[in-house]
Amino acid sequence: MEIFEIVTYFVLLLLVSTAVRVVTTSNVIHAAISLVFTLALTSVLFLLLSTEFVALVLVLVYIGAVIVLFLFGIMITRAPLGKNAELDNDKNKKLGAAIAGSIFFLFSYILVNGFEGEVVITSGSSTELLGEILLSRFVFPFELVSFVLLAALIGGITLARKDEALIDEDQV
Amino acid sequence: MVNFKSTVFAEGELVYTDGGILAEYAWLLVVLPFVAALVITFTGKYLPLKGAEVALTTIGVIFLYSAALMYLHITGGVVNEFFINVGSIGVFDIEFGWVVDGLSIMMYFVVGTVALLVFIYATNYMEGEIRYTFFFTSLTLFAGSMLVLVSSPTLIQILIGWELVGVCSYLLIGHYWEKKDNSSAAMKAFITNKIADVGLMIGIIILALNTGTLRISEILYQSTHNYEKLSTVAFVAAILLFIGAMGKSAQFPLHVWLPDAMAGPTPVSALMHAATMVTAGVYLLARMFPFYKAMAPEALDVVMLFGVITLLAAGLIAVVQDDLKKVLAYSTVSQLGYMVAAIGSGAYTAALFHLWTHAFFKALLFLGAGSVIHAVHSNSMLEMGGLRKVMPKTFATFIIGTVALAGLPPFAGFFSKDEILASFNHEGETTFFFIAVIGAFITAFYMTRAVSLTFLGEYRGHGHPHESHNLMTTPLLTLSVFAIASGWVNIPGVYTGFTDWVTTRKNKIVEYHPESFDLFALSSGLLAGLLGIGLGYYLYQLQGSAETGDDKIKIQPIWSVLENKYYLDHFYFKFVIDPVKINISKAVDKFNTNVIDRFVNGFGQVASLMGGVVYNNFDQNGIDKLLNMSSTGTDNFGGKVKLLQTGKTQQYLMLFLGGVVTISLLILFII
Amino acid sequence: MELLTNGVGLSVVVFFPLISAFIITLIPKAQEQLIKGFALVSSLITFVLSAVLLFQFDFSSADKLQLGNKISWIKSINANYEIGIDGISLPLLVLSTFITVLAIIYSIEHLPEPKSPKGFLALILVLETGMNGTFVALDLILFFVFFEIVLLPMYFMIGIWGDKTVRTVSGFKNQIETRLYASIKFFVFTLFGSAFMLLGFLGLYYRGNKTFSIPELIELGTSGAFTGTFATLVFAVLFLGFAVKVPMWPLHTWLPDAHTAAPTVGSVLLAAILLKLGSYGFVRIAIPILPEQAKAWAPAIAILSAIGIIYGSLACLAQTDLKRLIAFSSVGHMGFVMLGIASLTPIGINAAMIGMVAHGVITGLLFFLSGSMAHTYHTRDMGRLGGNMKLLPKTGALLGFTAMASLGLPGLAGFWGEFMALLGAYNPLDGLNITVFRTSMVAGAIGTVLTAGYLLWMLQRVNLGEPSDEWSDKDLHDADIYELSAWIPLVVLTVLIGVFPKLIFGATNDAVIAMLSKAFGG
Amino acid sequence: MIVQPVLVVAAALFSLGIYGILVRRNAVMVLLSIELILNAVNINFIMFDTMLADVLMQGQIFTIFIITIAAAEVGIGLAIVLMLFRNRQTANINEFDLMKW
Repeated sequence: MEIFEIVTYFVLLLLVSTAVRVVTTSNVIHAAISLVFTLALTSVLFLLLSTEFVALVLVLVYIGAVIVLFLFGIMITRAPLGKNAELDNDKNKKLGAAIAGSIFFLFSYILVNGFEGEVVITSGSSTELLGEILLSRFVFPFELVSFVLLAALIGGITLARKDEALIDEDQV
Repeated sequence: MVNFKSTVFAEGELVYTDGGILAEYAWLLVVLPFVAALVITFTGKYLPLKGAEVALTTIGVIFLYSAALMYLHITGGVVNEFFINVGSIGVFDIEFGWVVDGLSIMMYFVVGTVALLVFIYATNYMEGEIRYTFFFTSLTLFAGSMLVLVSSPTLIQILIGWELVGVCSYLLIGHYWEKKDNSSAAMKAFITNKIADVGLMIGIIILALNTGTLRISEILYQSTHNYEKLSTVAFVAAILLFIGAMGKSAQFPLHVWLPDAMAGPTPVSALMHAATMVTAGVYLLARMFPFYKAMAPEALDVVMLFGVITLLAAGLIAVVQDDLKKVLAYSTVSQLGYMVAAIGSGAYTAALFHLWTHAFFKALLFLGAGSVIHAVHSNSMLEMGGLRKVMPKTFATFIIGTVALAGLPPFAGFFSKDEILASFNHEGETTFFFIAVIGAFITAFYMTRAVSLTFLGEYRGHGHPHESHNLMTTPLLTLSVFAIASGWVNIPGVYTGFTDWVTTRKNKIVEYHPESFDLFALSSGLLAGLLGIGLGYYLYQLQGSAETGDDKIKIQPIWSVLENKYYLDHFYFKFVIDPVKINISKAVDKFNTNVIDRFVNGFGQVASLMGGVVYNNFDQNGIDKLLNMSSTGTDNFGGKVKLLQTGKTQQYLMLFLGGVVTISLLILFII
Repeated sequence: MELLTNGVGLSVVVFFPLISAFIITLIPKAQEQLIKGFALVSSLITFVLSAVLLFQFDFSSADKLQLGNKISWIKSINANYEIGIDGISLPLLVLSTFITVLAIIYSIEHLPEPKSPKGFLALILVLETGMNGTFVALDLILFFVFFEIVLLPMYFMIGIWGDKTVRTVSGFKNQIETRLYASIKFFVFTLFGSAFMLLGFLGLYYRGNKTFSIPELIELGTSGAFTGTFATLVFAVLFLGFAVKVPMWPLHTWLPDAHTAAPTVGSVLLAAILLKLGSYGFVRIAIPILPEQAKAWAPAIAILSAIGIIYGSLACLAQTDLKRLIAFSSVGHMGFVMLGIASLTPIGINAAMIGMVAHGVITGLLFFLSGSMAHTYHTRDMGRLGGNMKLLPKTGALLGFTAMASLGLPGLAGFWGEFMALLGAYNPLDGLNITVFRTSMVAGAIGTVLTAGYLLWMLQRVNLGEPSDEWSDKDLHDADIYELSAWIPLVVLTVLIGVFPKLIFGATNDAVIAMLSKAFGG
Repeated sequence: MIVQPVLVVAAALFSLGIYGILVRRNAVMVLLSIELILNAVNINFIMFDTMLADVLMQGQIFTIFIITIAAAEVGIGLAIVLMLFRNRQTANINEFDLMKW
């Protein structure tokens, strides 16, 4: 158990540091890559908590799809690749840090006080069970989510499509 | 509606009748003149004699009626009174009516006789004068008013008649109102009388409220039966009534109006200011005599005092007058003093007797004076003289009047004046007796002076005077007869019918009445009269004053005091009339405009000022500003707050989260 | 005839003029003759109807309210349309309808500038409604409404048809048109008083079982429902309201200005009827409802009245303006009326009643005459007048007669009010301070002398003497037929009341005695 | 395995996400920070699911849904950013202040 705990703490430490890097780096690509790492580490954490299905989904969906999308977005918007001092809004930094810090303090205070001495006992794989529950009891939300995805798909296409009228306007 | 009530008072040895139909219709005496006045007013101008015929007819009827009543009374004795209720107020019945008894019948007769003669005289005297018709209207109205007064069975009717004769006097004194002096004289007469009327009014009020009735007969009944309630106020009431009488009967110091009243035409002076109206005061005192005698004998002393003062004071002024009418006017005042003093001494019959004789001979004198004035067109004796030659009839009658006034037998004045003196003597009022004798001397003196200056010596005026028309001399002659004979109705020891004429009341009047001549009084009076005439004749005939019109007896400073009428008018003007008319009234007016009005205006100003303050400071700068501020404030505030709306999402979020965090921290750690 | 006794007759007397006024406003302005004729006819109808009511009236029970009715009006505050007349209001009601007829007759040919018969006559008729209504109203709210209705026409009459000359007003820097000053003063003054009066009415309403009915309040008041500070205050405010209207010294200063500025007919109506609303209010409302307070206040009223008498007369002596003089004489005469009322005796209040009628007739006539003279001479300055008897003999003779009546000549109407008021003041109600009343009586008696003084002086300055040269080439017109027909009835009435006061006492005596015995017992 | 450190880390992730949203200028970066927040939520869900040993495994199921919705959200979000960029030639959110007063 020693090693398991050490690994966990290590993962957590990495998680935080990569997350910090996501929001602090002045390089857009680095930020995206750091997010990849964050997500990966999160999925490791999930694995450690023996929720492997979710961990896999996270990897597949986020790292596989979402981050790619982000990278596309970064490219399309012609964000300067490499270091960019303009990336942050310096005026907001102090206040933002204060607010973020306060939130952190608040949350951790509540959580630490609320879960004093609570322990998690992991109990092996549960993917099979999850699948059953998801497709039986939660089948209706599940289907709904697919509709949401469909709507998002269509919406994304509609929005991103080059509209002639808009182009005209743009040229004007 | 009309409530006829008749009360017959009959008691004692004398048997009285109720007067029958003649008494019942005596109201005609009162009403006829008023009807006639109306008729003259509306038709007078279209009649051949310009309304005089209506007046003459009316007054003729009145004369005949009063003569008939007189006859009835002398033969039978009449006492009756009639009431008409004209309204009730509270417990009081306001009643008019007429009374037919000795006193009133005597007055009817005097008024009727003198008025008739004066009317006849006036038709000629006033011929060609302006407002001839109106003159007769007023004169008729006066006759009516006088009859209202003397026929009155209630105090309220007395008051009405009292004031009505005052108004007629006002109208007639101011007959020539184009001249301010005349209208001022009229006003003076009215207001002086009005002042006295206040006394009368309050006196009547006191009597009425303490007896519960306005009927004279009942008041007299109560006063002779010693009603408690009345006795406490009797003296005050008596004095107040006397103040009223002082005004009308021109007693000192309220006599000032009478000489001025000579501004009126002479027939007016003869009728009103000598024979009838001025005797109203004496009449009132006589009417209320039982009340005075029984309830307020002290008041009679006051009455007597004023009467004596008046008779002397006025007589003295008469000596210095150059105006013939004014001599007679002051003489009238003096004689009224005799009457009032007589009442005061308790000599009821004597006073009325003097009233009776005086009415005739003073009317005679005035009409005679009028005849003279008509002839010479001047009032001043300095412009007369020697008229005996051109105006023999006037001269003769005037002499008769003078002698009657001076009190020589067997003329009327002798008997009446003698009775007054006898009464004084009897009452033991020695001082007053001698003053009255001196008065008689003065009377004789100034009348002799007047006769001397007017008729004797040589003519000093302008033009050619001539004897007056028959219409004027006939009344003079008629009145001479009365001036001689009217005294014969009351000769002590011979015939004393007059006493019975005027004392026909249920409550027989307790008074002294001489059974025979009081020789001391008789001789003193006679001597005084003779001395007066003698001195006058000596000074003005033998010393020749009459030739130049100069007075030889101008003893300063008495003469100027007398000429200025004891400065009484000055006093009144300086200390009463002018202050009221000018200073006080102006002050009140100023007070009104400058204090009360200013206060009111100030109120308005303060209100408008406050309005300004409220409007500018409170409304405009307060409420309105607040209101405007709420909008401008919103505008300003929004203008500042809108800066928050940067459109920058991050800022919004920052604020939102900042708020959330703050609130959360507060909830967690502070609250 | 059944109809008339049931309140309908009275209602018609009250509202017929208002309806007529409304109809007049519908007649085109150009048809002046029609307007004048219509106004005259409608006022005559009103008068005849009131005369018919006079015969319907049962004089043997004059102390009871008659010919009236009570209809619910404003339910929520229990205000009723309650009307009726008794011996106290009857003479005033008839006087009101009568004077209005005369005012309209006079107005036919003598309209003040700017001539606008339509508006003027309509206002007179509206005024009549207010006046008649006040005299018949037996409900406090109804009374108040009519009391206030009167203000408006009079305000416009003074403000529009009034004297346009510019004058200085003490305390103000700028000069102001007489009519504007007067009309505003009149309006505000009266409103000031009546605002307080309304307060008093409301006070009575809340303390008195929530009723506005005067007879009911009298029952309550005489049975002792209103006492203490409350009653004193209520009487004080009622006093204020009525005293302004009377007007009593020192609340009188609106009167001379209003009279001076008002057109002839306006001042006639003002003097003849409007002033009576105040004194009528005392007799009808203040005294019977609050007898104890009336008793407490009576000496004060007597003193103020006595001051008013003397003060008004003295002020008259200082006047040079004819109309202003007559206006001040009203202060004095109404002082006698109030002195009579203050005595709280049958004699005094009867005196006040006859005084009101007499003052209405006589002073109304005086204002007619002075107004007509001011119109003829274009001046009211007595210094310039003089010899009026020569220039306008008829007017002058009537002026002389009326002045005599006004100074209280016995045998004419004015005498009874003065003399009886003094009679009443000599012996006031038991318990009142006799010294105060007797002093007031003496003051009043002295006032009669001063009254005679200023009126005779006025006559001397205006009527007598030689006319001054300035009139010699002027074409002056003596009274015409319209004027005479408006004036002669008043002269006749003056004589009739003077000779036969039963005309008034016959109606008022029983009512006054009943009122007083109810209020003070015995 | 104790719970508190994991929860604290999740809170830290959440806070960092907030920080990123508030500070980043680039719209894509903001979206990226939102992913961090969502991730923090996911961690918590999983953590509590495991801790409570819920038989219905609602924590995991919700996490799955969140991931799905997050994918959709990113799709739409990037499409919008694309649109904006096309119109304004920039992805700097400070420039998009049309809603300013």
